[in-house]
Amino acid sequence: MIELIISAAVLASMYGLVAIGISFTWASIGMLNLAQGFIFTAGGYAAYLYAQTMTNLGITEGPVMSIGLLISGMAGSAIAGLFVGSIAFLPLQDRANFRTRGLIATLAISLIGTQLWLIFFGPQSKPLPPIFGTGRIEIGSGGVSYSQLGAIVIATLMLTAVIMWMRSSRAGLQMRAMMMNPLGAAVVGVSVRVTGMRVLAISGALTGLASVMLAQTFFVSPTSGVQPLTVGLIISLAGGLGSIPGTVIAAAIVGLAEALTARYLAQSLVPFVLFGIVVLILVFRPRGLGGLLEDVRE
Amino acid sequence: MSKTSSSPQSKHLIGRRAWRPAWPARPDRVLRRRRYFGSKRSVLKLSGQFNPKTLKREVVLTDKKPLFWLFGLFLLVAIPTAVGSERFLSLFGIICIYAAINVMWTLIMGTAGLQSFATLATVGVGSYGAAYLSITFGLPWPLMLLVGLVLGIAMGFLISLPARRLDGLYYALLTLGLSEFCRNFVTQNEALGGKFNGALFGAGRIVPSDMLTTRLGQTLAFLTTFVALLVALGVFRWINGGRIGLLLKAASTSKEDESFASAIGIDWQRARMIVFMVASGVLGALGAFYSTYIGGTSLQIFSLDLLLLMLAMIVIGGLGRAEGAVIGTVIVVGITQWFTDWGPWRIVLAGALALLSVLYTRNGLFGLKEQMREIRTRRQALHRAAQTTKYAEYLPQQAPDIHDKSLIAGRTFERELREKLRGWITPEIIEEHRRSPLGQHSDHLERILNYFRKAPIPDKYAVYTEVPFQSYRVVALSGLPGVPPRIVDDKTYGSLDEAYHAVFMRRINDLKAS
Amino acid sequence: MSILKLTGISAGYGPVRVLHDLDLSVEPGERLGLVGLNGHGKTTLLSTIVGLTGWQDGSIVFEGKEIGGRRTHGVGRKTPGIVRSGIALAPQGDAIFPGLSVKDNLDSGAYTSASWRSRKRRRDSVINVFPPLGKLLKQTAGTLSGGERRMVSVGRALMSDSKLYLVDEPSLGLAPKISMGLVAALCEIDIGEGAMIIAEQNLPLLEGRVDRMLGMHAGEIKLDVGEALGDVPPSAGGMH
Amino acid sequence: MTLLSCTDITLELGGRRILEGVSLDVSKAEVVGLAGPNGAGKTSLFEVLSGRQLNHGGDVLLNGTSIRKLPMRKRVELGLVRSYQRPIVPATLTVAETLKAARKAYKPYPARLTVEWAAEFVRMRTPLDAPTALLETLERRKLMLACLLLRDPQIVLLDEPASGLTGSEIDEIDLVVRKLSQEYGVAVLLIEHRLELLAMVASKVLVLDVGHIIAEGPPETVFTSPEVRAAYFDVPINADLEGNLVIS
Repeated sequence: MIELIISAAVLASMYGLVAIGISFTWASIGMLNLAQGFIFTAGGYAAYLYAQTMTNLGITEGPVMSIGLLISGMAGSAIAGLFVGSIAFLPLQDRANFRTRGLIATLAISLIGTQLWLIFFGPQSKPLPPIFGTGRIEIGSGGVSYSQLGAIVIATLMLTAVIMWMRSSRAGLQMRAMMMNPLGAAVVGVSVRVTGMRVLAISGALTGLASVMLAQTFFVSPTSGVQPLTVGLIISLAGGLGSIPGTVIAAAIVGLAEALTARYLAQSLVPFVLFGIVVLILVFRPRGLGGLLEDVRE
Repeated sequence: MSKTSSSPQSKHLIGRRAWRPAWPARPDRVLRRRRYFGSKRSVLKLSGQFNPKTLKREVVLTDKKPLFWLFGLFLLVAIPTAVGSERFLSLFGIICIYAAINVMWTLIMGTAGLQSFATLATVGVGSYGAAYLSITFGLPWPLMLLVGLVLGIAMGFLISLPARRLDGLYYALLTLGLSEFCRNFVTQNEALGGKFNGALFGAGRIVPSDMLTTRLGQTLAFLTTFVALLVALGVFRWINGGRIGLLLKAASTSKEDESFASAIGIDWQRARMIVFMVASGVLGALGAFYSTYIGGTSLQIFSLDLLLLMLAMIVIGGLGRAEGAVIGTVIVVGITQWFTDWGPWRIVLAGALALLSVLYTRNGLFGLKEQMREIRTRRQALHRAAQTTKYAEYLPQQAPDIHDKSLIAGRTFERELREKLRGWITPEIIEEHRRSPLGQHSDHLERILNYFRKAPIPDKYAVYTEVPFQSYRVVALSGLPGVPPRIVDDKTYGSLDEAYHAVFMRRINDLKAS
Repeated sequence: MSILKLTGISAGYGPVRVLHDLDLSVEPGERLGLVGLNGHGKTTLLSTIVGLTGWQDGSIVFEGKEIGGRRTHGVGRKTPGIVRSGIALAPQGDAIFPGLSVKDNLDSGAYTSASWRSRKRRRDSVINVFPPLGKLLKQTAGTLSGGERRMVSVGRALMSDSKLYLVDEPSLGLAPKISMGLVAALCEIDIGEGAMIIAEQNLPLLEGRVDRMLGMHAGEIKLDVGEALGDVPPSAGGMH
Repeated sequence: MTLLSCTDITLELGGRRILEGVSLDVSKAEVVGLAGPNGAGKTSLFEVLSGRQLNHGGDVLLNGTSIRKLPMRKRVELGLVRSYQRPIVPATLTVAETLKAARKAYKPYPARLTVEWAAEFVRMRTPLDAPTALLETLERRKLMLACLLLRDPQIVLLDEPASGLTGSEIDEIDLVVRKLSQEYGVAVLLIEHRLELLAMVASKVLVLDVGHIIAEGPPETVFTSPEVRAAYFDVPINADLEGNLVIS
């Protein structure tokens, strides 16, 4: 039972990180970032390169390795986010039909990106060294491994920090303002371009964090971004694009559903269950669980 | 004014001024027109115009598209048939099938305005359904096509259900997941070839498989794909150019358009659904056709990469246009199927092309012409704005569009005249007019008055006698029959001369302001 | 030296040219009324100053710094920079943030770090000007009535330490009673060495309250206000 | 004879009461004015009457039968049409195509000559091949009116038809409204801020404030009633020479 909850929580926190990135990007700059899968893999490969370099220098574990892995993954994804932004956001931002164009541009980037990883890193999966060690804490009948615990704790900390920062700081207020009314934001001195790039970097960093931690179990491969992207999309849809509480709840539901299905039915049924859940939610709430923002934006 | 009641408000009341019908002798109307047999659509769009220089009527071909289409389709069928190598024929066969699918997708995304990514899912369902039935029950190919059509319509119905409730983007993402869902379904299902990684073999073919080794058979197979493309284009033209297409064009670009459409009674949601179902039916049939073409089907049809590539095709050609879908397909399929030895780089190239067209063109290749024209007009406009006075009465941006240059000349003359007259307005002239509004005047004043006299009637000032010899007021004529002049201010004048002078002063003010 | 100097300004949207070669200068400490009928370019003039028009040409010198120039695309791209240099705009309609609370809406107006630090004091002084906002601080701005929204929008512009305040149609769509109050409050604010431009269609609202009135007619500045209004009483709209 | 009537309309949006107990009757060939400060619920009442907003309390009757549940386009087919406050026209069509779309919106299609009649009726002065997106406000409104009128409606709801227009342009719209009611017997329900326009054309005026009707009757009595002045026109009223009302 505990193992079930733990694995649900791990999945929920990982997917939640990706989904919040997607949701956040959509809400503030109106661009649906379908290159999030590419950004995800970029973080994984950055961490892999870091691990390679460190191993060559003779360091295979310890805090330098762990923290370095996390930071390099986040940095890699943030840079990839900025890259996506400079291609798909900056040139298109004040053009007609930005939403559709942005969607297509990010799709094209993800198409190209996958092939580029294939060219440079080959089709094999790359493992990462463990970040949190290999130990395990026994609780009652079940137990929780360090990596699971670490993933949950770090994801929660990061999310809380980002949300707190959004709530209280001036930059956060500016981002929220831009979500509501881009013209009004421009009038109060918020630069859409600067803030947009900032948002892309932050959501990239969150995705990179998820990437490094998921790579502990699933490794890094050119197509490893597809699954998180799909699930992230499903969660941000079900949660209502742009709503942080909605996304968190949806992440919890989806994580639980995936863990339950994988345990009691079959791993292969997971996509069906997830798809069913999102269809159900959207049938009853066409704007997702917390999606009031769409109304507000228009 | 209901239709049934014999209401007295019918349009043909006695005493109502008859509205004027347009006479056929207008130069911009073309009298003779060839039409497609059995329809009201004309073959070539001709238009008449009046040439102000030669004073002659000219008939010009306004729309050269049908000619380009004819030429392009001829090339598409002639090149592979003439070359006749197997690789060429199969390449063009694939191009035709993909182009047909893309044309239908364009119908959904462009005409219906539904951002649906479930195209390949529909094709796949048609393909798998037809192939499965053909393998299991030995269905002949015409029945396979029928099955595909039915499955496609059913699929279209199912997918269109959430479209009524969901917002554009949510709908797009939901349908994006659908082909992934279908792929999973097929891999889980043993009957559908889950064991062979989703591949089905041995479905019925249009061209018997023993003929396919000969050049004739290969050419025939290619020709069937070409016919499929023609059918798709025909459906596209039938819907997009017809009533439904027009209604949807009035409704589908924005929320405001939707409000307008419902205000004039257009049931755009129903129209959208009809288009969606028709397109889905054709897509299903195309799927079944694909099965008959390759004699089976495979999982590749549901892959996300293929969907992205097809999106790239549409984007490169230009969203919402049939010609864009076809040309985009030729380019992308040409790259990815012909240069197979480039490995992943050809996908990168296709993606880069799509990215470039999103970044730098307004609407793909076929939007380029319009875009170039706009850039040119803007440059011309800026150039003309520099030489200010010549086009002064028109916005410099308008000037290139005005066909009759004599209008520009006339307006320019008017402006120069006004400038000259404005220079003549002095206190002495005004004083002269105040002393004697009527009678002999100095030359300058007379010319100014002449200019005022020939002013157009709407908003022209006039004197209104309230009480003869006692009170007069200044009014402005409306210029419309039935609309009384409006009183300009609340001043009354004791004598006619004073009123004349007041009118003169108003006109002087207007002249100064213009 | 004048605080704002426009020379040869033309601006418009797409093929439409709204402003024709106009000149204007605003002196420090001045409250300027800009009067004209709908569609004659008042809003466009204010938008031009902060760079929100489709295209524009001509020089805009604000406190000795050039912020205008020729621009044919990138609507609003320069706006944040211009706004930060000390021009506050309360735009026509309600460009408020409907999902944020009134407090956050006001705070968002304090966009320089100095004004952000003193935002509490500034908020209080805005509430002094518009007392009804005091009770509404926690409420979501989207649920406010038209008049309250306008107060938030104007109040937000007052939160910054700007040199030049641009207020666009404070009376638009408001009942006369409310717009009177709003304009009266605007005209009592201490602007010190700064300046304020109020664009307004309703002439009597501004009469006697502002230092100088200019008329706008067909995209040009007219000194004679009556002429700009086409000699028609402002609210009569020509119906006699 | 009552053509359109609504009884006891209540409407709540997002927890706010927009309309409360609004009732009104419009007879054939009558021009009824609807005035009131912004946010009083005038446009919301139109949304209810035209069927864009179906979640409301109360009943709407057209010719004595309830149309409460009918969506907008069904009401259009019954002869109840409306215009919008913003001068909206399709973004991608030309004038001729817009008129054609209106003609072919549903069966039976009116004759093509009807379109020319409607365009003539509203005095459209635009070339038929001009893109609608480039039209000016007056022409946009006229195009919308032409599209509405070519189906011979029984009642037209006009939402601030004069907003964004200037003197002589308002005259034109005013003329169309008069001709509609006086010559063709079409009932008109008119939202208007400018009271002098209402005073000129309307036979009855209703004043809304915060979702309630606070006054109803002929314009002269309504505009001078102290209640209305207290709630809405808290500014001096002076009558000009013709006895028309000018708020200054």
